[in-house]
Amino acid sequence: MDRILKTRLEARLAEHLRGPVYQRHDETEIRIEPGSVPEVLRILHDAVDLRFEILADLAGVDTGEVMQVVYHLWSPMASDWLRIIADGLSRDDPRAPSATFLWTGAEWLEREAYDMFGIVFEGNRDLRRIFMPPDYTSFPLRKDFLLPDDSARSPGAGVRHVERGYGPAGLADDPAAGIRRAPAS
Amino acid sequence: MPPRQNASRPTTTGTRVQAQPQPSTDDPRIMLDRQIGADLFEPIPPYPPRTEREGEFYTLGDGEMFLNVGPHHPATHGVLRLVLKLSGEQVVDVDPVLGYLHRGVEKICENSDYYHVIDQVDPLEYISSLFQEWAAVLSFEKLMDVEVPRRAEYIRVLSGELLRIASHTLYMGFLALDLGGLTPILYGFIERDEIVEMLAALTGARMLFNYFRIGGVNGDLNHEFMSRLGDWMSRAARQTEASAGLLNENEIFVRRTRGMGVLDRATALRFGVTGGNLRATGVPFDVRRAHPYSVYPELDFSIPTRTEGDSLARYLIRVDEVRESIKIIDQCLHNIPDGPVMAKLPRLLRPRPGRSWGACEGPRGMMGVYSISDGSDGPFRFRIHDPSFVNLETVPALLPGNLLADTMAIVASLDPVMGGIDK
Amino acid sequence: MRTSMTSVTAFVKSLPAGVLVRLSPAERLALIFSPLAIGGGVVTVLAIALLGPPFTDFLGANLPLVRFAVAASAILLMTVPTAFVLIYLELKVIARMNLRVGPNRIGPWGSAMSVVHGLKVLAKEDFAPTGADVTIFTLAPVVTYLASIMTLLVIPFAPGLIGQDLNIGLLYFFAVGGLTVVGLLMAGWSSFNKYSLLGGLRAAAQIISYEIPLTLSVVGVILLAGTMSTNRIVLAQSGSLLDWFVFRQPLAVLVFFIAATAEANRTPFDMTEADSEIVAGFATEYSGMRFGFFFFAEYVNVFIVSALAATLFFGGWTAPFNWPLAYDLNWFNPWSLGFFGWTAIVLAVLVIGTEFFAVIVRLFGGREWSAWDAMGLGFLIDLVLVVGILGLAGFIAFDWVHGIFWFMVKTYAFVFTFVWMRATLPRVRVDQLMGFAWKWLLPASLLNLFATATAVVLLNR
Amino acid sequence: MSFVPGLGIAKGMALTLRRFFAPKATIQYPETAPDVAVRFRGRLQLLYDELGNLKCETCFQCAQACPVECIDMGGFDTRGRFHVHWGAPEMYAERREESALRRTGRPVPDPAYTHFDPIDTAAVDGILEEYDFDPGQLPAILESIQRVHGYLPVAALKRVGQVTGAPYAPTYGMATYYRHLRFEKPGHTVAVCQCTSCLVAGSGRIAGTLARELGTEMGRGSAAGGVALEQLPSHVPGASSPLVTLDGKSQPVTAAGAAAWARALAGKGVA
Repeated sequence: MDRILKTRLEARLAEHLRGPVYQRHDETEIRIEPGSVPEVLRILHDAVDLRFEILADLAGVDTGEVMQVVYHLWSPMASDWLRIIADGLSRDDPRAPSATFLWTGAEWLEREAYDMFGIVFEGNRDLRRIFMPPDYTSFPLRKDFLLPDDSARSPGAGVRHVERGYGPAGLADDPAAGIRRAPAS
Repeated sequence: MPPRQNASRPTTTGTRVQAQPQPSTDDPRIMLDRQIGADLFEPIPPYPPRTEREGEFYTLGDGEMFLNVGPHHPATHGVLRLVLKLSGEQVVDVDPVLGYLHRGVEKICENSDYYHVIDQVDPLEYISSLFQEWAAVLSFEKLMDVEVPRRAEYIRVLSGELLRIASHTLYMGFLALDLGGLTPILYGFIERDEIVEMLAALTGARMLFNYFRIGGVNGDLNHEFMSRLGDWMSRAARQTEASAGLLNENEIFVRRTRGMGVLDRATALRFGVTGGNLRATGVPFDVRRAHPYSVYPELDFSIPTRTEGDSLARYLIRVDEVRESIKIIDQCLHNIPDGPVMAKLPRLLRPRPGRSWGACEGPRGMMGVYSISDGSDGPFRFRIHDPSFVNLETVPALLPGNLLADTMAIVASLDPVMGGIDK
Repeated sequence: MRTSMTSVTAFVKSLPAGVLVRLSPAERLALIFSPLAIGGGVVTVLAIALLGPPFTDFLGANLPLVRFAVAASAILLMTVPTAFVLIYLELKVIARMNLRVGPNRIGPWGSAMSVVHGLKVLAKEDFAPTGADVTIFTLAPVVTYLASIMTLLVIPFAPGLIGQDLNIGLLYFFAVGGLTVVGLLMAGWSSFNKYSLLGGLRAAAQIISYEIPLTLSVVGVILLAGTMSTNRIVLAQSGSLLDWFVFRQPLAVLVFFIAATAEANRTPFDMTEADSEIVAGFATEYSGMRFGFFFFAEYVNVFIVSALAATLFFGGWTAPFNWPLAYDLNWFNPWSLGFFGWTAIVLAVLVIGTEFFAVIVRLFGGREWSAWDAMGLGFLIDLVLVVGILGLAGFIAFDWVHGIFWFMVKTYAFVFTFVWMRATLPRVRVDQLMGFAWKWLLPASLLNLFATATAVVLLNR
Repeated sequence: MSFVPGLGIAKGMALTLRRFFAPKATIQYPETAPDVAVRFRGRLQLLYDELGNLKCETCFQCAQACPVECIDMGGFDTRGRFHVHWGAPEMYAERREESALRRTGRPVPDPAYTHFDPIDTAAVDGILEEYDFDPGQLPAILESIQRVHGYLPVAALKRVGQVTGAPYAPTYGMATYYRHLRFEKPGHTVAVCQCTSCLVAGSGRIAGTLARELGTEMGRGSAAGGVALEQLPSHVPGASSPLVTLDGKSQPVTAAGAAAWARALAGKGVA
């Protein structure tokens, strides 16, 4: 546990902390409001005595009541991993500011969090699904996700569309039946 | 999402084809059929752009064309799909499309108990699965305050470094293969096969080891493993040097990798790149030294760095790391203490509610696991951070301006493993 | 075919019942096919008797044409086994360099592997993709294949063993060889696939660029030999080892070899089918025998450029030193022995030799050899020995036998080098490839040409 | 990269040429057996002992530990009691789906129970309530259930697993471990002595007759509530031959009267 880091964090981020700085093993944890994420990250990244320059991870979390965005940072100045929990995103409309202004690499991590939890990162220029197909309708890592219900809602369920799209030659185009002949070459 | 009308063939240059409204239908499957038929010969998605960036990418400029590379291209690593926008043979822009191997491992882990998580994470980084286990185990041990016996820690380091060498030799081979060399990949596989057989004698499996346990490892060192290791150690250094000699000085190889896909230090840090790709830019970030775990503080080894940040530097970093790993294995064999290899643990693990982050240095960079416990016998949230995912993210920044011929070489020099990327 | 099968069936039906059942399978076959064979023989004899004289008259009147037709057919037929040998060589050599064993299941040491490959290619489905230009798509492999094997016409295999000794042989070689690129371009364009298109364009750019240094490097040889006929170029090098043009044109050999590698699309210049970049280049959409044509053309190309290198710079079919044992066999007239004499010799050599070696095998092999096994082995040893002695005698006595021998040794040394390079080297990039051709090879070949011309003028005149 | 152009290429060519003559790494599989490590566990197989009997005890430990839940088991356990089944549907129903459902707070469907005799779970629930749903107290819970029902119904075990979260396999394993816990309603056991003197007195014929009449086999476990036919491990000292016992008490059965006795046993309604 890095006591010096704790005092530095308390000194620098006093007005943003939503609780005491929590330390366990080699991890230091702070909780902040989602709104203050950009400011906190910028301070952590730029301050000469903090210099958290590597974004180790960005993860979404669904606790069942609220959504969180969890950042893990590493700094050569501290012997601890720093965990920042942006707590209290509403489950109905989770929105958080993007971290891409500081770490370009957060773009895909945020896309993943959006894909899995539906958290909308404001400021991410390319926030689309990354793993699931684009016509997928639900967010699989949420706690209210149930596989049979949600995957059945996908338009692709149970249809081998390529075969269906190109029926046997001689069939007229029939949009109602979804049958189309191969395009003329 | 209005479906698009059939686009004309072949490539439409100029602006995007305007979406024509079609008679709506209630059956979403029929809608999808239409959309898929629209651009069968073009990798343009059959729906309006979801983001600004997507719209910008899928609009062709003058004299440009799309080339769909993957997911079953002979040189893509796994099922990576790259949509390239080409001008002649020059890459203008690239859009990696992921998810062809997505299995939802995080969700499966959240529905498993702590013992099962370890073998669920194995197939993620299938080339170096011990490290993914290691990250998970590190995180769980912090969650449960488990003290790991020192002998177990040494065995973990020993097997981990062996697997790192295996992974790196394979990397060299694949890089050469993507540059058109047939032979290094086979030398790499021969090398790897020896190590993998050795690990099979220790762990019982050749690829998905399922060897690390919370609080130790599954099974002590045995004679078969030790004798194989001894055989291999006596010629390891010479053999790896010889195989690397096929490429290191080869003019064609050097000319094709030097100055290719240059990643500078600031960009690498902004992307969050880790592992050899970051060290090739001059940042000496290696979790084994930057945030020591296990018995690495007791071992004497150095972190090789280079400053060029190009494909050649990334390759040479791996060559140096193989040497360092052989050094570490040698020290492990000399220093390994006697004792148990498993901590005493209850059959049913129910840690107190809490959170923990465990990270270790895999062959491709930092493997991280963030786990949350709610007091039950399985993790409430299990987050896997894979280094290949972030490393692959730099591809859209590295490729533009290079030729199609270098696309796969640069991607191969980043060493992505799709099993880990797609989770 | 149908009628013959019907007549066979009728014949079988006319046999008394129960005859077929009592016979062994071989006897049944003989019974069924012997009438056919007899009938066919009668028809053939009659045809020869009636049509023979006018036909031979016609042949005798057009001897050069006949010679050309025979040579062309022989060359056409020769390409397939050549490609098989080369494919086998490549599989085996690369495997051994990769620390593998390579094909070893089909035939002795896996030598029938490439034949099986050929059969597989024949058996595969052959289709054209949607959107392809089917006519050109079908024509492209034929163009490529023919263009590459037509160049074999001017390769001198041995004294007198040349398809057609054109006095513009080299010009013909490069002109026809350059047509290959047309086939590749046709294939790339007609496949309706971007990878194919890229491959075809790369092929065009690469082959046209490397044609120039390739041709220029050869001009030095033409100056030295004073002729473009390949046969006379070889004759100009006959004599001792030092008469080979490789010692007078070392730079040209280097330029020729590199350019020939690119011309044959071999590693490290196999841009056109770079599998890690453009899948299989122009051949991406091809399958079955159409792909087989490309495949064969590639390997025949390797053989051809190797043969040309051996011809132009390494003395062709001439031996590296004067053959000391050559002597004349003219005193021996094989017809003087007569029919019975030959029969006696053949029987004596085969039977006595077989028995002799069988006895040796039984004596030294121990008890595990049964009499029949020993006989079989003895026969094999005897056969090898006889063939070896006859070959050696031919080698000593007939110049075309040792001409072919030396020619093949030299050619396959080059083939081995090509395979060896493929096993070792990575591929160069497109722009590096073109840059190398224009910035290094072209100046080098021009320099060589200039130096040769100067030397010829200064020393000879 | 050296200063001499082409030197690196030449070195590489020399290396491949050396390897051309080097010994090969290929293992020719059917001719040369692969060197498989002793610990290698890449092969799933059932082991047989030296007498040819299957060593598998149907303990479910492998099925439970299988991460991808691909092991599907069925058979008689070593005490020959009843057909048990552990397969993917039960696995999903019990552990994956339900745990996911439980966390979402939705009602849990339980198709896994349909092929077991349902019981009134109120008593089981009461017992579990008493023990605070603690899987650590399983032995006591199982004893209490047996006290109420007289045996351990499978549905009760399933219920225990469902409510406490203890997996079915360890619960079942624990219940099979303790000899006093049983899975069948207590029935009747007929034992026939097969010692030399009894065989001389006709116990072999008695055993055959009883097996035929009772519709069972020697040594085969009974269905719940039926009559089991067993072999006495040793002759009871002082008892007369042939010795046949019903629930431990010796019976006056002779070779001639065995069929009648068996019919009488069945007729008495002990079944």
